[in-house]
Amino acid sequence: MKDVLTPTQAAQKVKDGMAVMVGGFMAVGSPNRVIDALVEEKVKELTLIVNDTGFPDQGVGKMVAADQLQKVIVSHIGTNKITGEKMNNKEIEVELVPQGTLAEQIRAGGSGLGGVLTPTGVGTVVQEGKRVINVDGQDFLLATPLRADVALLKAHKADRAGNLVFRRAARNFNPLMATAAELVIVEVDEILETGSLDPDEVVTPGIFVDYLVRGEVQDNG
Amino acid sequence: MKDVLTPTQAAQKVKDGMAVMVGGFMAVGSPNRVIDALVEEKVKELTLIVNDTGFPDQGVGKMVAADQLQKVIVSHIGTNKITGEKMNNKEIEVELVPQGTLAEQIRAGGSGLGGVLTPTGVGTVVQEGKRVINVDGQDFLLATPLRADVALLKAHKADRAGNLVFRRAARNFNPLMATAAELVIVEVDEILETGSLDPDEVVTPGIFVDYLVRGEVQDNG
Amino acid sequence: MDKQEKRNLIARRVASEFKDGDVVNLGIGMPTLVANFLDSNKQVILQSENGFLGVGPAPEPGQEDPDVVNAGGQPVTILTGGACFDSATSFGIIRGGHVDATVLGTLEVDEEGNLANWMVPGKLVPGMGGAMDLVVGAKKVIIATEHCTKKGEPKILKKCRLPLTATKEVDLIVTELAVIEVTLSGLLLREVAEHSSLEEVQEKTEAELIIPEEVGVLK
Amino acid sequence: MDKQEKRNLIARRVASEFKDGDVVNLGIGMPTLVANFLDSNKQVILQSENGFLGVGPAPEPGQEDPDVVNAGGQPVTILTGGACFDSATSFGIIRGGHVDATVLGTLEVDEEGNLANWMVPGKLVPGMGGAMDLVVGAKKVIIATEHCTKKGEPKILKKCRLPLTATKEVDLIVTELAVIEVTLSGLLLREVAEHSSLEEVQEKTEAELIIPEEVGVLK
Repeated sequence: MKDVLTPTQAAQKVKDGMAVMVGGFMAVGSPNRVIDALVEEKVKELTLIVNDTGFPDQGVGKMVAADQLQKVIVSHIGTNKITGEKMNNKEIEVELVPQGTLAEQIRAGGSGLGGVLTPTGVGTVVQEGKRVINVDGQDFLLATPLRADVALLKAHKADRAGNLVFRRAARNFNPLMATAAELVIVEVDEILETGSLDPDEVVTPGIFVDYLVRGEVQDNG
Repeated sequence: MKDVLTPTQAAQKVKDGMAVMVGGFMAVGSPNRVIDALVEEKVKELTLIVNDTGFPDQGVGKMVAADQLQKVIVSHIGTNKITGEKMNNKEIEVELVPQGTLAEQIRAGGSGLGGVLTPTGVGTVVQEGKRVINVDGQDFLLATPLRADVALLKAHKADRAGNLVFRRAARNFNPLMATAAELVIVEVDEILETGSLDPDEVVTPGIFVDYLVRGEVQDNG
Repeated sequence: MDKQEKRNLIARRVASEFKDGDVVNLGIGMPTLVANFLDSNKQVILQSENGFLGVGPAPEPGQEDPDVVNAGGQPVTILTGGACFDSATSFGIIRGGHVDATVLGTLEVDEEGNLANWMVPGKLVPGMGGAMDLVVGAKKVIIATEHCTKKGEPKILKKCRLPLTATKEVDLIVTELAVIEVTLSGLLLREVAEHSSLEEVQEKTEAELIIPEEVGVLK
Repeated sequence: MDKQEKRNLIARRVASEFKDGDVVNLGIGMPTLVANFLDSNKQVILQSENGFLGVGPAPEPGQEDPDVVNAGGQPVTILTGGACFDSATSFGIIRGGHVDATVLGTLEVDEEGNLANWMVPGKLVPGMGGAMDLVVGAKKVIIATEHCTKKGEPKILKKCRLPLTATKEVDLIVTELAVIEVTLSGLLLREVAEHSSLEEVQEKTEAELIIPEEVGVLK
């Protein structure tokens, strides 16, 4: 039985200076209510690990605009001009990572691997500062594990045991991040009784989840 | 629309000397009809990549007994004494790999990684012949990718587009192996019309699958 | 030929490259247009790197599903037989060579098959998103681009000057003027648009083109 | 004390180590017995490395599901709230530190916390299966074993002689005679069985035991 938090209670688990993973791809599959609460709580100096910085008024973009971030580890910032401006003004440090490498780094962090070797980025600026490891004549970059203090995720449904299922393209980084943070908080559209999900349909087992938050669909009344 | 083969037609795709991955864990989730046909076809000198060698009369154990294997890459042979005997008689080369490493090697082979770094086996005989890579003060073994010419798998249901779902503990290595072989043949309990599976419930997308074979459940009449 | 006609010409020609059963990833922008020209007699399966296979056309207005968007964030549909997955699986599909072709726009491409399409230092730094993985992982990399920049300068260079997306990965370049194959000996001119000429194509291309005996017509 | 009583004693004591909410993987053989002694007031979630969480008791005869077996191949059930996954995910859970405790039998264990339980060269080479990953990945490694071999020789050694499963990973050793904690300074005797004595335990243990002021009673 996982405890259900309000968005504010969830946001209060995030402390200044923490490393935070947030699910979502261009704000699809982002925990929007928790993000709104985080902005209200004015938590700051966060290191954000996220696919992209969304839009100035959507998803984690709101946290960029509210000056809550010290650093972003991210594959794309092109849809949020504010990120680029703050990067140029040295208000935010931006570490750009190829999307597939970012996914593997998070998966490695969650699954106890010391890293993975990827061909992506060889011969580009991405290679700078990375270890190059040659396997059978081919060069690969060593992508090291990423972990966070908190993961803030979005799922479609959860049961009371914390088992999660996702919907369409809203799955993206959410199941990966669920494995790679000390504390995992999941905003969900619907909370079901345990036993409502068949074990075969569960995407993220409940053991990865610490708290649930009700999303907009259930809680707009 | 994937073609549906008979077990014999499927077995005939496997040629002497090929590297073959076979799904299953102690014969649960093994493609039993295809294995029976392979034994009948007397295909030989195969390199088998599999979690375990099953039992003498179940799963890939039948291939061991029928002298079809030159080499086995495997995590466990304890339930099939014949494998151990043939290993001691130098009739089969046995490469023992920790189960989690085997899973990652197959996943790496299927996902274009040059390898993964695992802490498993450091300081044991598994380390012999492996590259040790130190990351942030900790030693890891480099596990390199595994691929095969053919993967022979078992799923619960497939649609005509080849999308697969698995059942309970019969999932095991099957989804991983589906990504890591040139030719992927899947024995299934049930073949459904395309559209019968929700995109969110598909475990292995149809693009990984080349052929389907009807399993025992449907075809025992 | 106005801008839209150019783009349609390019997209139509790119679409003709695919075989029945191909898995294709279309980049953001002009490459997305390619979907409009797919041969209905061939089954081409589109992959969207944000996490699904079986990308279908845009939904009717009012039918948009907020969870079903392509990698550019535009509402799309998922065709019957599609499948959804997480980002690690998505890039496993891409990096693992399970995508037969990717179509991308570019800022620069050169005679070695290098391309640069993800940043202009000091100006534009959107990030590479999935582009670096797609270019390294897809079996065939097709560049769909206008032949020159807005200022009329060549985009097809002897050597890329901008930071690279990947080295030696481009296979084919399709523009409104020509179809050019990247070979080990250099850029091989395959087709010239019927409204253009060998001379115009070479003039607007910085790299020297190899001209075979037979050059097809791009139309 | 017959063999079954010894095994039950060990299993009961191991079961008392778990906290509410713990995720536990029980090895094949005696460790599987631990499931019979779990405190019903605590929720302990059992993981089976062949691919699921929520291992339940053996089914009624005739109710076996061929697809629901534990890692030893025995028919079990999946409890409400369970979840199934592939082998990479299963070992991601294990290697990633998401298993709070694993319970394994052993051939040898030593004062540095090394263990050897997967092969006897020239005799028994079953393979390591999931054991090496479990021992490296689980937060707590509990060895559940009879104190001596069938021949009456110590299994708890100064230094393992058989090929290792992993180095310095064992946290706790539970036998029918004693509970021993592996510390940086050596093996710390925590409990002695009420039917045994300090002297018997030390005599049957090759490694020297550290005896604290208070030693508990194993019963």
